[in-house]
Amino acid sequence: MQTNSESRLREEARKLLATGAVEVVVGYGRGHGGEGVRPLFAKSADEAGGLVFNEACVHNLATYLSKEPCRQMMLRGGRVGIVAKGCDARAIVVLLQEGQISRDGVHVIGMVCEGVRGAGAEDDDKAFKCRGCGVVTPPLYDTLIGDGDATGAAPPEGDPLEDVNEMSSLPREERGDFWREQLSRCIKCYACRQACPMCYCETCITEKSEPQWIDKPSHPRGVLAYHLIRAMHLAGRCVGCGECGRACPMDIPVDLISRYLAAEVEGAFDYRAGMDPEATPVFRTYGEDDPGDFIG
Amino acid sequence: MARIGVFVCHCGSNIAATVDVRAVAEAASRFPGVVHSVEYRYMCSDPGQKMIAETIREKDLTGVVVAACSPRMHEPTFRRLAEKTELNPFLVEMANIREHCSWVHDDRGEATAKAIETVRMLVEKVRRNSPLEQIRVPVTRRALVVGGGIAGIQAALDLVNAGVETILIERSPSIGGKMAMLDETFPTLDCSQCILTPKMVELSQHPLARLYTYAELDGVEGYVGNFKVKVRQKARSVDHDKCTGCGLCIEKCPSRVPSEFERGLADRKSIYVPFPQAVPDKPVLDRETCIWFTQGKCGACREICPVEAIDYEDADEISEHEVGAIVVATGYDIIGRSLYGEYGYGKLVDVLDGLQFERMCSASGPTSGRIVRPSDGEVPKTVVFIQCVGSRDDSKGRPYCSKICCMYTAKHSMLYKHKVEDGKAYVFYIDVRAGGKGYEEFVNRAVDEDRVVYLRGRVSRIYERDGTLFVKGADTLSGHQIEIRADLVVLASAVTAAEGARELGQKLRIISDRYGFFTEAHPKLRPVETNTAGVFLAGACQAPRDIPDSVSQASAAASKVLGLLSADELVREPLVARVNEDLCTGCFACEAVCPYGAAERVKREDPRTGAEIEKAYMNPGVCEGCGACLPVCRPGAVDLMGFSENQIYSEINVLTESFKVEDEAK
Amino acid sequence: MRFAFYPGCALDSSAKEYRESTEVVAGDLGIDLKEIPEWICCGSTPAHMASRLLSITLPAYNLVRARAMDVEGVVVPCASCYSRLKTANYRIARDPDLKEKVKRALGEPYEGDVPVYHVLEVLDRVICEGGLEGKIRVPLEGLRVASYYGCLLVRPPDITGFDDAEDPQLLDRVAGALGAQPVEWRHKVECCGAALAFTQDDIVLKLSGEILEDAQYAGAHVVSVGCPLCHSNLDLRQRNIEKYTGLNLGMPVLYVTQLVGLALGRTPAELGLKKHSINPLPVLKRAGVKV
Amino acid sequence: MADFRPRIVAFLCNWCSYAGADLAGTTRKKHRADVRIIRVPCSGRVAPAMIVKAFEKGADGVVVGGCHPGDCHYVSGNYHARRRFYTLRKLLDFMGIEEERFQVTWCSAAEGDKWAETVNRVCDLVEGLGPLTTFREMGEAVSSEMREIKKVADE
Repeated sequence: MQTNSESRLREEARKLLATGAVEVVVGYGRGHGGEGVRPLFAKSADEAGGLVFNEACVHNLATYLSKEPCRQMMLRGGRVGIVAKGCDARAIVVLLQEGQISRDGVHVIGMVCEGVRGAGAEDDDKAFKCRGCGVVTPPLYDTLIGDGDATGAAPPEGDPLEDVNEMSSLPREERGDFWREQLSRCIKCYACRQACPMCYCETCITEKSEPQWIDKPSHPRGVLAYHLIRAMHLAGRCVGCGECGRACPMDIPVDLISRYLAAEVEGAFDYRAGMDPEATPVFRTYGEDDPGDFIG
Repeated sequence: MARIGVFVCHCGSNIAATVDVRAVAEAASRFPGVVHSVEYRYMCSDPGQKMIAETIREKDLTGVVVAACSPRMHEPTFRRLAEKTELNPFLVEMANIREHCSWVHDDRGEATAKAIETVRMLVEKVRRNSPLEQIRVPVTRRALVVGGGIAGIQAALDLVNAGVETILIERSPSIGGKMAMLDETFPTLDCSQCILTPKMVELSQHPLARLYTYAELDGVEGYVGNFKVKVRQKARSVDHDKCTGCGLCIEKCPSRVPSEFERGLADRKSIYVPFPQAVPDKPVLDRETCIWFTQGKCGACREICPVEAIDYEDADEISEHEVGAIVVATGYDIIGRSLYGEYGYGKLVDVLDGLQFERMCSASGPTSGRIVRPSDGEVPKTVVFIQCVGSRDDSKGRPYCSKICCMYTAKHSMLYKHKVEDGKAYVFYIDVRAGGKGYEEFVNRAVDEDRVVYLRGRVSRIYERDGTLFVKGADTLSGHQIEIRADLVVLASAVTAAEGARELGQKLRIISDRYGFFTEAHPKLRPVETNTAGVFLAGACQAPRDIPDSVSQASAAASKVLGLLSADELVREPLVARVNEDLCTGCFACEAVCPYGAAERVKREDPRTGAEIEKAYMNPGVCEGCGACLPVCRPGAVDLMGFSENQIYSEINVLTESFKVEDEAK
Repeated sequence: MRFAFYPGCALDSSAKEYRESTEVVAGDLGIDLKEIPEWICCGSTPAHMASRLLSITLPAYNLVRARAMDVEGVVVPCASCYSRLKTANYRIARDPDLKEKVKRALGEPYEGDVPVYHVLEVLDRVICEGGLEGKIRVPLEGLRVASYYGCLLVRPPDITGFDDAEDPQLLDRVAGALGAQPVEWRHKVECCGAALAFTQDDIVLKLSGEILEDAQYAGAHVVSVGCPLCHSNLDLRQRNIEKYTGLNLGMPVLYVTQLVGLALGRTPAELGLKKHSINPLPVLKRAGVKV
Repeated sequence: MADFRPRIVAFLCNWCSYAGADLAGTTRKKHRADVRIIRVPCSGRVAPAMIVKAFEKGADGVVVGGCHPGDCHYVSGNYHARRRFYTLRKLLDFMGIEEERFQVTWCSAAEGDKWAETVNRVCDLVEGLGPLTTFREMGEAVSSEMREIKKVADE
């Protein structure tokens, strides 16, 4: 099925670029030596021919929207086309909510997606985030591409929170040990931050030295603080695309933390990030009957 | 280079008894940046203060920590002292070693250790204090009063008489409000009109007063001292500059509609002046009912008008004004009779509400003061007054007491007895609440002198037969069911928030309670202020109020305004949020969480593209310094003066450093 | 429409005709009524004087039985039963402790969630859904009806939620739909004295007297009711009322189901009209109703 | 752990809790001396980073005190804070850090007793939990792989 939507995607991209409706289409192209896929910035109708869409398209391209050069392009009044799966589109919604992009600055080519392959291209099983995915059809798009009746498509079986729940079910000590071991590998390369579409601050709090809430030196000190504060900064904003985990060169499952917190936030405040551009982000408001039993 | 002075207070024995003050001073002397550290019996005493002042000068200190009582106690004292010595007051901090230390601990060792750490924290903090200047906001010396009832009139009069130009807007065609409808007022029974109209006239003729009647508040921008308000002058279709108020148009107008002012007991014309003493005494044309506007013909008023003042093309006009303060005095309404089926759903013509009865008693009213039955014009020989209709009634009405009904019902029953000597008056009540000067006596007069029969109980049903009203109720004191055959029934309907109050509140960014009454900043200590600086409350828009309360509250609000406008500049504590635009991402989480609307959007040029982008700006005139915007600002672009990131960080840091020292000791 | 039917004691004794007419009419209008097997007394007035728990458990017992019948809800002809059943639901749904107690008393849990309807509510629904169309053989044209609701149907409003507590319209609507002419009167929801008939009948005679008198004053031919107790107070005791008040009434009191039955062309016999102490037939004839 | 004395940092809002702590003093409500108080304008000013930092720097427990719901001097600061704190506690727990170490209390200016009790309660509670070592361990922690990497680097 992918092939069919792939051709329709190219066609759509060509049209958009040919008519000048957009200056660039951010999508997926064939990877080096035909291996897998990599982000492709198609600036012309011909380049649009190189666009692909298949099970390897795990990247969340929304990351590029709030960063250079797309940001500049949009500020100059240009329009950016972007290929977005459900999860990617959720990220775009958050960017809209937070005023990082303007609605008419983007043309979202929404892809009906039945799941993509997880990190490590050789295994064939779907990424965790795809299991029981709630957004087979993107919550936001200008063009929707998907075979036949979108609603017919179904996400892979399974519980997206399986790994999270596994972790939560462990005794607290074991969780502590797990993270101690995992985070001890962290080299503060901040790849997780760079990969995250929600981390668009030009100067991140981690760069701040007056005061220095997060110790910067390449030393394990400050690692836990970094990951805690990162998680809090993503709470109620993380769309669970898992890019942070995928980006980690030390294979630390950082996405586990933000996906866990996203689930907790949804449970407590009935808010799921990136579903509705009109919704008030969960930490910009409050409920008088929010849970408060923990307060003495 | 920091030059900090530490002054440790004994507070007599209050501190010294539990804390080794000498040890504290001694330890403090070794803290980085500390150039002077002493202890003394009473730092707040004159000699104490003199000592501090001299030290500041001699050692020219860049910061002071007074280790003594709670800053909530003496911070102002020592900051004032600093000011006198040309040390910026915000370079003074207090270490609370009394309330938080000596008074709550027994162990001298522990208390001393804690005192030392506390001082250490404050020293670190003060090292990062920056001199702050009081924020001076220019003040527009002009006030706006919303609502032209007695509260609004009184507030406006106090203001103009104090020399403050005041704009008053009233949505009906005349000022006067509910009080203008009243006949006589409790507890003195003096004529409402007689005491009100002089005030109306005085205001309308005052050179500093600008009246906008038949007008509404369209929008409010800005902040305390600097509001920009839009006033919508609804189209009157009558040019008041030309109009002489001769009234010919009113005579000629063929269209009659029930008069709001007479509460439906009489008609008015479509072009009308609501009541004889109206201010201004010039008509407006009600387009809802005017034949010209509804059927496109007639035009009688335009033909008859000798000065061509009638203008069917007249349109709403919006004028903008700058004001420094706003007084809200939008008054109240009363609950609809249609709510009470047992009292005939408002279909029984001889069942009146309190205001209708007032109009009936009024010499200038529809019956020229004769009390008659609307159904047949007969003089009622038996009148039943029912209190708490909709008040203290959770199920259908309001749970609160409407406060004024007990008194005006007593008044009504009296007025009736005075006009109909042989008449019988019954009052059904739950309690009689007559708190107020001369109030209890007033009610007693009704009972003792005017022989009004008070029955404790509710009325379960009123039905009409052959022109007689059958009033069935319980007398809970005698425990009997009673049925009274009455000619007229008067309901003391609950006082409710004025229609549209909530919407107005949103425009003004002030809070309404669940019933639509405006919420004061503090129920006891700030009763006429709101949570929005520069906006004040007067009268029944805040809660049910009688005339004396409304008037005194109006004067209170006016004096608050005068205080605010007394200086050309408004001085505010500089402990406010500031934005580092280089870090701001323009996500405006701050805007969402700021309870004061201090976070504004300012246009900036994007350095790379030259495109226009938005950054956050915290308006120091509005910011109250709560710091809610800091935690939601991920890049830390916002900071809070006086409780800055650096200051708090350093407090945490130094505190926990001392933990490490302990660790190493182990 | 499938309902469980809870007749209540009165319909097996003093108000047989109410039961008969209800069943006949239900049949004609395709309302499927299944009597609750082994139903017991709802407790009526005495139970809640004796024990709160009892007064809730008795109705709950019946409602639990109804629950097992896969029906829309329970239909009750008697206003008093209606009030008790509704009250049970209301209290159980709001009071966990009580729910627990009732559970222990019944030996099974009950959530207070079986819907309870008065016959009138069902009739009104059928009529609103056009269930009468083409079924009216004898339009009650010319018949002026005073619709009497009494207390228990409408009060307390929070519990019964029956129409408008102060000025209910259901009965009037039904009467209107039958071609009859509802009269405007003032005693729709006044109390008839109810069970005081057995202890302080002077109260009943006074209160019921006022009701009948007002109906007469309003020009009604008949009073229609939806409660056996009201019926016996207004009909059975009417002679005493006349003695006590010196009024001359002769005001027939019909169950709403009887009125519907007449319109559907049922005979007085089928509807038990003869059981009334004030014979309605002459009045009906006078009003021009062909019976 | 006999000689373990918990070190606890408290952030108290100026209007309610700080004044409440003052009242505890004025009314001489004795309580444990293991808490160090940092004054903030409002519980809504307290950012997760502040709490995390306190832990990282060696605090065994953190208390935030704010006005009761509806009483916030700044209208809604404590409500916003409550959402954040709820989330932060969940996070701490997930990361294997006892969320009990982070306590929140609504304490009004009239509740001197409550503040004294809170101090004792939290101190006992944290004492029971023992010192918070996670951050310091993390500080020194060097994983097996890192050791490998170091070795290679050294050679």
